[in-house]
Amino acid sequence: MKKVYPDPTAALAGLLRDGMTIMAGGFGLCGIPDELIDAIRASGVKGLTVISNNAGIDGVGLGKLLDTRQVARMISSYVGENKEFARQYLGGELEIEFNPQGTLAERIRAGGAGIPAFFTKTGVGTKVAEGKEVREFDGESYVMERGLFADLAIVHAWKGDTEGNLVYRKTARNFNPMMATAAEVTVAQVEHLVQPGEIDADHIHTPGIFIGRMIHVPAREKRIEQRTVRQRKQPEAAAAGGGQI
Amino acid sequence: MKKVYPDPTAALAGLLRDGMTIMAGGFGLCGIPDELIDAIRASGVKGLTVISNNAGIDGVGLGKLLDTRQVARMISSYVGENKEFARQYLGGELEIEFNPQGTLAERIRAGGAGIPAFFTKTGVGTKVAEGKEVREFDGESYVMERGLFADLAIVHAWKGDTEGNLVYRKTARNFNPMMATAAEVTVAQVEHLVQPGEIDADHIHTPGIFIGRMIHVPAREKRIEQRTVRQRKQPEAAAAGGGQI
Amino acid sequence: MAWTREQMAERAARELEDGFYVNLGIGIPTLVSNYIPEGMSVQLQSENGMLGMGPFPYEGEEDPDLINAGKQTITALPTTSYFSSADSFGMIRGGHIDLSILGAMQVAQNGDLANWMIPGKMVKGMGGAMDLVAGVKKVVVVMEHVAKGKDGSEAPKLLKSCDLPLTGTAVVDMVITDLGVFTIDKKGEGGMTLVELADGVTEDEIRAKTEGAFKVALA
Amino acid sequence: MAWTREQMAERAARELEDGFYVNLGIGIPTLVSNYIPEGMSVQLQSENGMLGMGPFPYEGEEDPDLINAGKQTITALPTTSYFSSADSFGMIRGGHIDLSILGAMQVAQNGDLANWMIPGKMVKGMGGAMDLVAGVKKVVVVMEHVAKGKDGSEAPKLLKSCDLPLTGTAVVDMVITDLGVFTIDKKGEGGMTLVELADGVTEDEIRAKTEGAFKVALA
Repeated sequence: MKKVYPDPTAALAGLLRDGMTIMAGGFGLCGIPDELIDAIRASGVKGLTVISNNAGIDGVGLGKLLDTRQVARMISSYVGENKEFARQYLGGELEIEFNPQGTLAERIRAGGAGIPAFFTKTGVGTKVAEGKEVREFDGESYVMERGLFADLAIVHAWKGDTEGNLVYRKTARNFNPMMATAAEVTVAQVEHLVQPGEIDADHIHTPGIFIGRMIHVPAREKRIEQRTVRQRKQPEAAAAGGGQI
Repeated sequence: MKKVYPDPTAALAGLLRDGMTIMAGGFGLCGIPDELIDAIRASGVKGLTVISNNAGIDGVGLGKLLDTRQVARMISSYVGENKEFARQYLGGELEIEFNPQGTLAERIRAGGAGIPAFFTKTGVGTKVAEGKEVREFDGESYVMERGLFADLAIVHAWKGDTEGNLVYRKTARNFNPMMATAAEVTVAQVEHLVQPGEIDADHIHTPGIFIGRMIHVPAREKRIEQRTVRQRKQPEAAAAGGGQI
Repeated sequence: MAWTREQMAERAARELEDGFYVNLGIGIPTLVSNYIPEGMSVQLQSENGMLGMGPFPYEGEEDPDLINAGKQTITALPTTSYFSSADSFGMIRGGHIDLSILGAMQVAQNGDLANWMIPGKMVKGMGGAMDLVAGVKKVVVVMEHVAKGKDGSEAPKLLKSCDLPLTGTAVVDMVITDLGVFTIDKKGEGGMTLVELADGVTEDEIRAKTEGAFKVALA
Repeated sequence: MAWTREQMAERAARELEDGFYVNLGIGIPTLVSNYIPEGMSVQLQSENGMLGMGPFPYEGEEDPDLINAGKQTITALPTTSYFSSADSFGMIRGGHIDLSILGAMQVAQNGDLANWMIPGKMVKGMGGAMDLVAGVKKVVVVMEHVAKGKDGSEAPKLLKSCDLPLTGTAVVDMVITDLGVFTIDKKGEGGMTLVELADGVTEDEIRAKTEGAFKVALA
């Protein structure tokens, strides 16, 4: 039972078909499975439904699949930084379903955990709840949301052993762990490939059971979307920030 | 904002009252917050509803609160190894609500994550589903289960920093991480107390936000419920086992 | 000659496939791990939060923090990972475990399973059994063909319908007893089929000891 | 004189308490972290999966794997923990975050909030805003009191009811504008109350620039 494939194209062989649903990990450009996205682009598969928190930026990440019009529909929470996305969306070439970020994360987690539906406060009384069941529990209103399960998930991890046990690094974890659980087949790209036993079993974020195939992608330069720094002379400026408005 | 208390009694001061609901981590005798259980016993608080996968064994773990009749009701999945439990239950002194183990785990996780209810396949068509809503999704039947939230959760961790960031060890993790999220106040006992920064931020299982108070419990002998071993001369006997029947 | 416990476990092990993730119940199912074919990668899951379960520890090397779902001390392997009970049952409920092998009190011809309580007796609880049978891709029951009473009487355990409280409805794919092997078309209308006889066991003997209806399709 | 952005942030910082876990939106809310009182322990949450957010990195020390929810490079602290998006929003939805400070396009007198889309304009998505306002214990909006049009016109943002699509219903506890501070009894019938005036701002000026009904209870 070999999970490690020599390259992204080999790892995706036989898994791609037009009209399929693909989950892609990452938040912005952080923790995105970019080598696997490249291979999907090269495959020419089209009419895809892509579930991913964001849509990349022009020419980077999922932006690459938008450029080639391989995506028919996105399920995302925020797509702010992509001009090609806006063009296709406004032109009616691309459908988008916006989910609140936490609802999206929970829908994916539910799909992977055999939960077909759950209730959440998020979005009650807003466009998000339109057409969905709203129910009261203990005097508060909640909207019912459905689990999400894809044909294929592609994820990026920092380290992985050949059994498929994965460790993510810092905020590059984001959507990757849930997506790994919520697809017929999950393909992982790992920056560091090690042997079983080299990762402390208490530190594993994604157990190997969820990983069907994997590739080793030795470090290449990662893109930064918003490079914010402080000057050494200045007093420390704080750096809080939120995705909402 | 000091989270570290000098001893279990101090850590529980002001948190205990008759008739309250307490979640207690652990599976069997593995990863149980025994020092905190001792302090609850010493407090004399009674009429408790206790949510815990098991009920300890006679005189150990939650068994100590059964001996003193402080528990009025248990929500558990399996209580096989406790004679005093059986006596009180058959005598009508103790109520028990059995939950399938996975449903119990998910109800606690839901309670901590603001999910008031979810659907699961587990228990459909059995006693567990009686009186509950059963609904079809995509041709399969699911039963609706409610989230659980307690007044107090007590958990056991291997290591914790003074900010309350926790790491569990091996299968002593079990129910502890979800319970830490699903109570008004969570009190943790940790075997190793360290300073912030001494635990790799990628290895933290429970972020400090969930921990209201904590105590340091330097290692003492842990009880083993079923000591199973192999002989050195023999070929390796395998050791699979399941809690069901 | 009916099969021994070891032979039943050996037969159950033939349901394993390379790369499988498997949950084994206590009793005979536990013995299945002794018959994993050489060179086949099979990872055992323990529902209390572990994947990649190793053998029992050598005496003196027991770790109280490392137990299986039967609360027995065990060991880890290089492939081992640990996780919470919520994640463990997410794995189970989400259909990620390939095979569950477990014991039963009764199985009905439609795949209903009863193995957690006997009315009037002290109820210990269902533990993870209901989650396992509802969530795991393939469920194999290994059990004695009949229940033997103290008075020597024999009661069939393969029934038209279970009279004990159910653990799950239409969940069993295969039943391995000391007398033979049955498959159950739990999702369809195909019912139960006898597919193998233990050495020296006749179809007639099985028919006499089985209440549930079954077809015969011996290999 | 109306308050400056910095003064609004400083006022918002007075809602912080020792031991608070706080989520700050982008824009003015981000500035609040500059006004955390010395000696007060406040941990900042970033909804993409981090608790204990530090300042921006020094030039050359940016880490592409370490960003905040605004996708800006940031740093960690000794208290930092990382987690998945599901765990992050479990934390938010489950009511574990004490305070969320965020911007808004419109707020209604009952606490309704609109800050994610303008019909007819390109919709970028709500990101985590709906989850934050629904889940966080206390929601403080920091915004300009009126929206200024390109033609110099001014439209009130504190309304009887929002006309933009909502982010959440009855979710706002407090609104800090450049002109003053309002509290909102979002769970009850108490409505909106003006509780502070910015230096040199009069009740009349606020009344002229506010559509929503409010009581006055200046300290």
